[in-house]
Amino acid sequence: MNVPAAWYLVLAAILFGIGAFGLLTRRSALIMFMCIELMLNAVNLTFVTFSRTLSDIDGQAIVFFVMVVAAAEVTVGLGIVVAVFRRRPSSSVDELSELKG
Amino acid sequence: MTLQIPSIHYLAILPVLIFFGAALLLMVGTALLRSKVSIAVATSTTVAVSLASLVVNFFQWRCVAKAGASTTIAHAIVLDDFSVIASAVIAVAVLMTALVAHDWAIRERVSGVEFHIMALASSGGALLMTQANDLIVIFLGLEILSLGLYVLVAFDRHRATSSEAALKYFLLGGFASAIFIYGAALVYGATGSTNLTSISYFLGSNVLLRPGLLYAGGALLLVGFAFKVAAVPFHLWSPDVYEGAPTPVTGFMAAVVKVGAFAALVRVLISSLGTQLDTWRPILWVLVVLTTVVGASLAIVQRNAKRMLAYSSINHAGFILLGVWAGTIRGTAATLFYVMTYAPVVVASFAVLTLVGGVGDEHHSIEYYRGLARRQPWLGGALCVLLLSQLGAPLTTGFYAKFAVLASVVDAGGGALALIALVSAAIAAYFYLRWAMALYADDDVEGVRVEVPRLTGAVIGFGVAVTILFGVWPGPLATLAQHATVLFTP
Amino acid sequence: MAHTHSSLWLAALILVPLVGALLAALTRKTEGRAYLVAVAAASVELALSLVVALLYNPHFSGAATFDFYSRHVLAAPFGLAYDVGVDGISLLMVVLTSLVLLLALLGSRDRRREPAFVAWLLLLTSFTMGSFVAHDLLEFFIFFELTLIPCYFIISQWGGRERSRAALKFFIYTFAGSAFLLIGILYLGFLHQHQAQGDLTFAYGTLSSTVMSHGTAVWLFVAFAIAFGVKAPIWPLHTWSPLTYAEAPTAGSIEMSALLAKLGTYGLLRFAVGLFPLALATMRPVIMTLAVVGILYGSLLACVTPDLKRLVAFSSLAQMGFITLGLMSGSKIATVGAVLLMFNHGVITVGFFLIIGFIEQRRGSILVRDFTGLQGPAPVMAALFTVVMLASIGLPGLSGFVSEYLILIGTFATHAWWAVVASIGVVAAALYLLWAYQRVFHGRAEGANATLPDATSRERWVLVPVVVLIVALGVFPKPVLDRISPSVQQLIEHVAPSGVSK
Amino acid sequence: MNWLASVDPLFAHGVTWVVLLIVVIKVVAGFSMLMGSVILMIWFERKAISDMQSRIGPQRWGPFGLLQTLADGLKLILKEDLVPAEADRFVFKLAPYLVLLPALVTFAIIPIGGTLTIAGHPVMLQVVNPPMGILLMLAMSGISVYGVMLAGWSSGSKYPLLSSVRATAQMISYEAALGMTIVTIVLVTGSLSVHNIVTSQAGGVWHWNIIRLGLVPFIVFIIAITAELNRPPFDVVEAESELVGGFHTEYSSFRFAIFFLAEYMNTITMSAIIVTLFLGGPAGWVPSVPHLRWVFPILWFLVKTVGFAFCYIWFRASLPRFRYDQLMDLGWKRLIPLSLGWMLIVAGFLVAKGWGFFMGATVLLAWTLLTRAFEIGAVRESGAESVLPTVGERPLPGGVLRSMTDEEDD
Amino acid sequence: MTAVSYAIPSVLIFVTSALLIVVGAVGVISVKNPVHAALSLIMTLFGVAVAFIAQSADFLAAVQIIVYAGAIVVLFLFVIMFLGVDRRDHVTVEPLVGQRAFAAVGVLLTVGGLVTLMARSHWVTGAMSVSSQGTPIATGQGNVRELGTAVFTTYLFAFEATAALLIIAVVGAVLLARRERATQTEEAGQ
Repeated sequence: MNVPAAWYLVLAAILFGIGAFGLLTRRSALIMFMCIELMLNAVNLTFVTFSRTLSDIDGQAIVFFVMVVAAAEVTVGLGIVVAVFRRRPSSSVDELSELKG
Repeated sequence: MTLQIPSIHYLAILPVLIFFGAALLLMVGTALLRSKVSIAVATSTTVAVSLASLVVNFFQWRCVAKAGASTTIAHAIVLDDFSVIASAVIAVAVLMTALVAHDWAIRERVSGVEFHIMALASSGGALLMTQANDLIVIFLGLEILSLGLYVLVAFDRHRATSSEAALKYFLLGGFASAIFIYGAALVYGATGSTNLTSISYFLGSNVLLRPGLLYAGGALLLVGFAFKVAAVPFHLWSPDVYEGAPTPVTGFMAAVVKVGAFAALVRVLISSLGTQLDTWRPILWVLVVLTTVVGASLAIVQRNAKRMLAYSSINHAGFILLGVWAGTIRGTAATLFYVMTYAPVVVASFAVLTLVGGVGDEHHSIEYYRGLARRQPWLGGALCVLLLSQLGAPLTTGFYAKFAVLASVVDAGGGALALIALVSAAIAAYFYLRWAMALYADDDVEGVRVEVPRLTGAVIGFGVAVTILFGVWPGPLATLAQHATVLFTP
Repeated sequence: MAHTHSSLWLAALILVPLVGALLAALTRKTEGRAYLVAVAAASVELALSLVVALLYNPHFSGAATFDFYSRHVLAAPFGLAYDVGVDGISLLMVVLTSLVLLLALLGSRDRRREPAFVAWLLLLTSFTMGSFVAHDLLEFFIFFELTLIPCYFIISQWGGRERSRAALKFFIYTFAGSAFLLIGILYLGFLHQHQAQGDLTFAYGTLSSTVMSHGTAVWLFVAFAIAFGVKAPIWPLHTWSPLTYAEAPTAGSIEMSALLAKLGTYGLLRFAVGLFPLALATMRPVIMTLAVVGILYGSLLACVTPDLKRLVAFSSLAQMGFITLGLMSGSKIATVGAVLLMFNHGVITVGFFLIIGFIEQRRGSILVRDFTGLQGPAPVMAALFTVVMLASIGLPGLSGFVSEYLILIGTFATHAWWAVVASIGVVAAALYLLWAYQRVFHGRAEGANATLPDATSRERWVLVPVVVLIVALGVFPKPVLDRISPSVQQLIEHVAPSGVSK
Repeated sequence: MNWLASVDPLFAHGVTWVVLLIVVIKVVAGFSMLMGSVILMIWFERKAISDMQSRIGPQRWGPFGLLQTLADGLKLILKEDLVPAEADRFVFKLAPYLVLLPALVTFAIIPIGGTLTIAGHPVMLQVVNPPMGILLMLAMSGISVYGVMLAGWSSGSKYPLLSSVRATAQMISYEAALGMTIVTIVLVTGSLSVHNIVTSQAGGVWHWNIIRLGLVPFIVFIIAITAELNRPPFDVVEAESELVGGFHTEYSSFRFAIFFLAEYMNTITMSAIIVTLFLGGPAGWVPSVPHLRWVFPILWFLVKTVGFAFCYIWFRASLPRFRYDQLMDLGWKRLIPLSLGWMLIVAGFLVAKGWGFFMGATVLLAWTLLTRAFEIGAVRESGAESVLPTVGERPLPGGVLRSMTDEEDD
Repeated sequence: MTAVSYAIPSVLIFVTSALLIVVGAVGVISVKNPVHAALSLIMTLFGVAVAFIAQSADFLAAVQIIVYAGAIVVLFLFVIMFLGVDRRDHVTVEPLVGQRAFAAVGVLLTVGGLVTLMARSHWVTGAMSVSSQGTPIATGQGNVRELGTAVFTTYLFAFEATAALLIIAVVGAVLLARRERATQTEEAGQ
C-alpha cells in the first residue's frame, strides 16, 4: 500500500510555501525566479497526487501544460534579466572596482 | 483504441485564430521580406485584424441568438454573448492601442512591427480568457497575455525603467500565475475536474462535507486574479509597472488585462463556484473595500500622472469587483458594462499621456499638464472629459458604469459596500479634479505645445466621443450588456 | 388623468441654455459676442419660464398637480428615463433659475475668458433647470450631480486666491454627500422593483407608493437628508460653504447661494419628505433642531465674520435654517412660506452678491474693515443695499417678511418651541445686518472709500428687478401663493398619516 | 508490485533472492563491461589515430601497448590533486561525478543481447528496461550538460568558463534535434521502452530503423550525438588552440581521470545507443548452434558498436573542427528543421499515404521559406543595420569580457 | 482512523523525495550564490521526479527531468554564467513595502491553513464519486497512452493554445535579449 496522498499534498504545500517565501524575501531576480519554479513544481506534485487519488489521468495531463508554461516563463524571464543587465553594464564594472579597492 | 478528436466549432475560436494568425503572419513577413516590413503595414494589419474580429463577433452574436450558448472542443471553450461582447471590447482596445502605438513607435524610433506582433498575440491570450471554460485554458490564456505584456513593458529600450518594470511585473506575475494554478490544483482535487461546467455540476449535485480544500483552492484562484487586476493588497506591483512601461502599453495593459481577467473571474466565480456564493462573498467584500479605498487614497499623494492613473485603475478594479460581488445577473451585466466603457476611456487617457510624455516618454509629472487645456483646448478638454468619465461624472459613460455596479450591489443587499465604494470615488475625485484644474491653470500658458499626430488624435477623439455619446444615451450598451449575460444564472 | 400641457416647453427650458452654452463656447474668437449670446439665451429662458408659469394649471392634470408631464425610458436596464413635469413648487424654482441667470449675467460681467465663463454659467442653468423639472429620481440625481461640474470650473478658474481649495472642498463635500443619495435612490428603486415585480424604475410617482418599514424609511430619509443637507447647506454639513461662497466669482456665488442651495431644500421637500412619510415622525424633530441650530449658528457667525461674502454666506445658512424649519414643520402654511422663502431668499441673495460684487470690483476687497462711510460717495448703492438688507431682515412690506412670517406662524402651530427659538434668528439677522451696514456705509469716508464711484446706470438697472420683486412679493404675493398652495396641499396630504393608506 | 512485471518479465513471479542475485550480477557485469571497454577504447583510439597519422602509438605496456591506458590512469591517480584558489570548491569536486553519472546510467538501458533463461527466470541482457527507457536516455543526455558546465564554471578561470558556456549552448542546441529524431523512432515503434524498440526492428535489415525511417534521422542523430559528446569535429568546447584544455583545464589527477573516463564511456554508450536505435541492436543472422545461440546477438551488437566507435575515431582523425558559429548554424538552421520536418513526414505516412505526401509538401514549402528567411537574416546580419554582434564577438559572454579587461588593468 | 501500515518501500521513497525536495527548496532560498541555488533547485526537481514515480507518473517523471533539469535550469545557469552575475547577488529587484512581513504572514497562513486541512484527515472531499467510474490509471505504456488521449481530447484546445504560448515566449525572448541597433546610433551621438 502506498503512503497516503495527504503526505504528498502536505509536502507540496510546504514546497509551495518555501517557494513563496523565497520569492517574497530574496532580492536577486534570478533566485526569485527559481522560487517561481519551486512553486510550479509544488503545483505539479499536487496535480499528480490528486490524479492518483482521483484515478483520473487529467491531473497528469495538466502537469504538461504547467511545464510548458514554466518553460515559456523562463524563456521570457531570462530575456528580461538579460535586457535589464544590458541596461547597466557600467554599474557592474563600478561595483567590481569597488570590490577590489 | 481510436482517438475521438473533439468536434470544433470554428466560428467560436475564429477571433482567437485571427489574432494569432495575424501575429504569425507579421512575424513570418518580417523574416521573409528583404525590405523591412514598414510600421504602416503592421499597424494596418492590426487594425484590419481588430475590425475582422469585430465582424466575426457580429456573426457569433447572431449564431448565439439563433442557436443559444454552446461549448466546443471538449467543453474547453464557450461561445456565448458574454464572451462575444468581451472579445469585441478587447478588439476595440487593441485597435485603439495599435493606432496610438503607431505614432509612438515612430516618435520613439522603436521597432513597431514587433510591438504589433506582441500586442496581437497578447490580446489573443485575453480573448482566450474571455472564452475559456476550463481553468487550464484560463491559465494558458493568462500566461499568453502576461508573457506578451512582459515583453511589451520592457519594449522601450531607451529607458532603464522600462526593463526594470518588466522584471518586477514578471516576477510578481509569475508569482500570481503560480498561485492561480495551485488554486486550480486544489479545486481539481476537490471536485475532480478543471472544467468549469463540470465543477459547477459537481458542486450542484454533491454536498461537500469538508469543503476546506475547495475553499482553499477558490481563495488561491481569487488571489491569482486579484494580482492580475491589481486588487489591494495584491496591487503593489502596479504603480511601478504602470510608470515604467511605455505609455501606450500601460493603456493596453489597463484595458485588456482587466477585460480578460474579469471575464475569466466572472466565469470562475459565478458560473462555476456560484453555489459557493456565500463563501466567497465576504472575502470579496474585504477585497473591494480595500481596493477602492486604498486605490483612491494612495492616488492622491502621487505627483506622476502615470502612477496616478495606476492607482485610479486600482480603484476602478475595485468597482468592477463590486459587480462580481453582487453575484447576480445584474452584477455580471454591470461588470461587463463597466469594462466595456472603461476600456476605451483608459486607452484614450493613456494616449493623451503618451503625447504629453514627449520624446523619451518621460514627461509624466503632473507639472507638464499645467495649462495644457489653455494652450491646446481640444487636447486638454479631451483629457478633462476622460478624467471626468473616470471620476464618474454624469453625461459620461463612467457615471453609468459606476451606477450599474452600484445598482447591482444595492440590489444584492450590499448597501454599505456600495456606500464605501462611493466614498472612495469621492476621494478619487480629489485627484482627478486636481489634475483637471492643472489643465486649466493659467499661470503656465506659455508652455511647450504638444504634438498631436493624426492617428493618436483620432483615438483620443474616439474615446471622448464614446464616453460622451453613450454617456448621454447609455441604452444600447446597457441592453447589450444585459443581453450578454443570459448564460449566467447563478 | 387629464391632458397636460406639452412637455416640449420643459425640454426647451433645458435645451435653450445648453444651445446657448454651445454657441457661446464657439464664439471664442470674437470679443464680447459670447456675452451677447448668453444674455440672449438667458432672456429667452426667462421668457419661456414665465410662459410656463402662466400656462401652468395645478388642476389640469387631475390629482397629481404635475403639469407638462411626459416620460420616455432611455435605458431600461438602468431604469433610466427622461421624465419631466412641474408642479407649483418646481415652477417657482424654474422661474427663479432663469431669473437668477439673467441677473447674474447682467450684474457681474467677468471679462476673463468670457466665452468659457458664460458657457459654464449657461450649462449650470441648464442642469439646474433639469433638476427642478425632473420627475424621476435617477434623472434628478444625474442633473443634481451635473451641476457640480460647471460650479467646479467656475470656482476653480474665476475664483479668488484660494479658489482651488474652495473648488475641491465644494466638489468633494457635495459629491460624497450625494453618494448617500444615490445609494438611497437605488435601494428605493430595487425595493419597489421587488414589490412590483416589474421593470426597474425610478419614477417619482411610482416610487411614492413603495411600501416600507419604519426603519427602512428612516435610513433612506437620513441618506437623502445628508445629500440635500450638504447642498443646502444645513447646519453641521455646511462647512464647505463659507469658503466657497467667499472664493467664488460673483456670478458663481450668486448661482450657488441663490439657486443651488435651493436644490438642497427642494430635494428635501420633494424627495425626502415626499417619499418617506413614515420617517417624518422620527426625523422631524431632529432635522428641525438642526435647522434651529443652523439659524442661531449662522446668525452668530455672521456677527463676527470679517468679510461681506462670508456675511452673506452665514446669513444664508440662517435663512436655509428657516426654510428647512418650514419644510419639516408639517404645517401647510409653514411649508408654503418655506417655498416662498426659497424664492425670496434667492432674489435677495442676488441683490446682496451683486452689490458686494460691485464694491469688490471697485476696491478689490470684501473685508468689512476696509470700508467705512460709503454712504457718502455712493448713496444709490447704499440705498439699494438698504432695501435688500431690510428684506432680508424681514421688514413688513418686503418679501422676506411674508415668507418668514408664514414659516414662523405655521411652525408655531405644530412645533411651538422650535418656532420660538427660531424667532431669535430674526432678531439676530437685524442685528448683524444692521451692524455690518453701519460699519460699511456710515461714518466718514476716507482714502479710497471717499472716491468710490457710485453705482453706474447699468448696475442700477440690474438691481431694479430685484427691488421690484422684493417689494411686489412683499405687498402682493397672492399669484405666487396660488400656484404653490395646491401642490403643497397635496404633498402635505400625502405625507400626513391619513394619506398613507397603504 | 504488479507494475514491476510489466517492466521486466524477470519479476513475473515476484521478487525472490535468486531474482535479486540475477539483478546484481547484471549490474556488476554491465558496468565492468563498460569499464573494460573504456580501457580498450582509449587504446583503440590512440592506435587507430596513430595509424592514420602514420605514427606508432602506444606500444610499451602490454601486448600492442594494451595496458598503456591503465598505466596512464595510475599516473593520473598518483598525481597531486590541485584545486585552484579561485575555485568554488564544492562544485569543483562535484562536477566530475556529474559527468560520470549519466554515462553510467544510460548504458544500463541498452540491450546487448536477446533473452536468456537462467534458473527458470527469463533474463533480458539489459541491466534495466524501464518503460520510459528512451526518455531516460534523453534525460541523461540533458543532465550530462551539468558536469561540463559546472566544471568550467567552478574552476574560477576564464578559459574553462568560456568552454562551459560554449558547451552549454552546444549541448542544448543539439538536444532538440536529438529529441526529434527519437520521437520519429518512437512513432514507428509505438513504445518508449528500449526493449520494444529493439524487438520492433527484428526481422531483417529492412526493418532496421536506419532503413525504415529513410536514413535522414540516422544522419541527424549521429551528428547530434557527436555534438552532444563534444567529440571532434564538434569539440569547440575543448579546442586546445583557443581554450587551452577546455572545461577541464584546471583539473588534475583523479578528477581529470574521471573526465577522461566519462568521455570515453559516453562515446561507447552513444555508439551502443545508435546501434540500438537504428541498427536493430543485437539483431543479426543467428546460426543454429545449440546452447550458444545467445552469443550471436551479443557478438552482432559488439561488432556494430565497435564499428561506430571506430567512426568517432575516424571523424577525429579526418575532420577539421567546426567554428562556433558554424556549429550553431548547423544545429539550429539545418538539423532542427530537418529532423522536425522528417518527423512530420513520418507521422503523416503513419496515418495515411495522403497525409504523408501532404506533410512532405508542407515540409518542402516550409523549407523553402526557412531558407529564404535564413538568407535574409544573413544579409541583415552582415549589413549596416546588423542586429546581432559580429561573429567574432558572439561566443564571448559579457562577464568574461569584463573580467578580462579588469585583469589587464592590474 | 485505525493504524495502517504502509509498505516500507513506499515510505522510504516518500522520505527520500521529501528530503530531496525540502532540502533543495531551502537551499534555493537560503544560499547566496545563484549557481548553488540552481543546483539546489535541481535537487528539488529530482525529488519531485521521485515523487512522480512513486505515484506512477513515470512519464511525467522523465519529462520533469528532461524539461526542468535538462532545459530550464540549464538555461538559468547559462544566463548566470553569460551575464557573470554568479559571484554577486546582482540583478536585484527593489523590495516592496512590507514585503517581508507580508511574506512571513502570507506563507505561514497558506501552509498553516493547508496543513490544518490535512489534520482534519480528509483531503479529497467527495470527488471520488464523480471519477471513481474511471478505471485506475494504468502504469507503463498505458499511462502514456491515456495521457496522450487526455491531451488530445479533454485538453485539445489547451494543447493548441500552448503553441501560441511558446511562440510568444520565443519571439518575446528574442526581442528582449537582442541588442538594439539604435544603441549604435546612440553611442555615435555621444
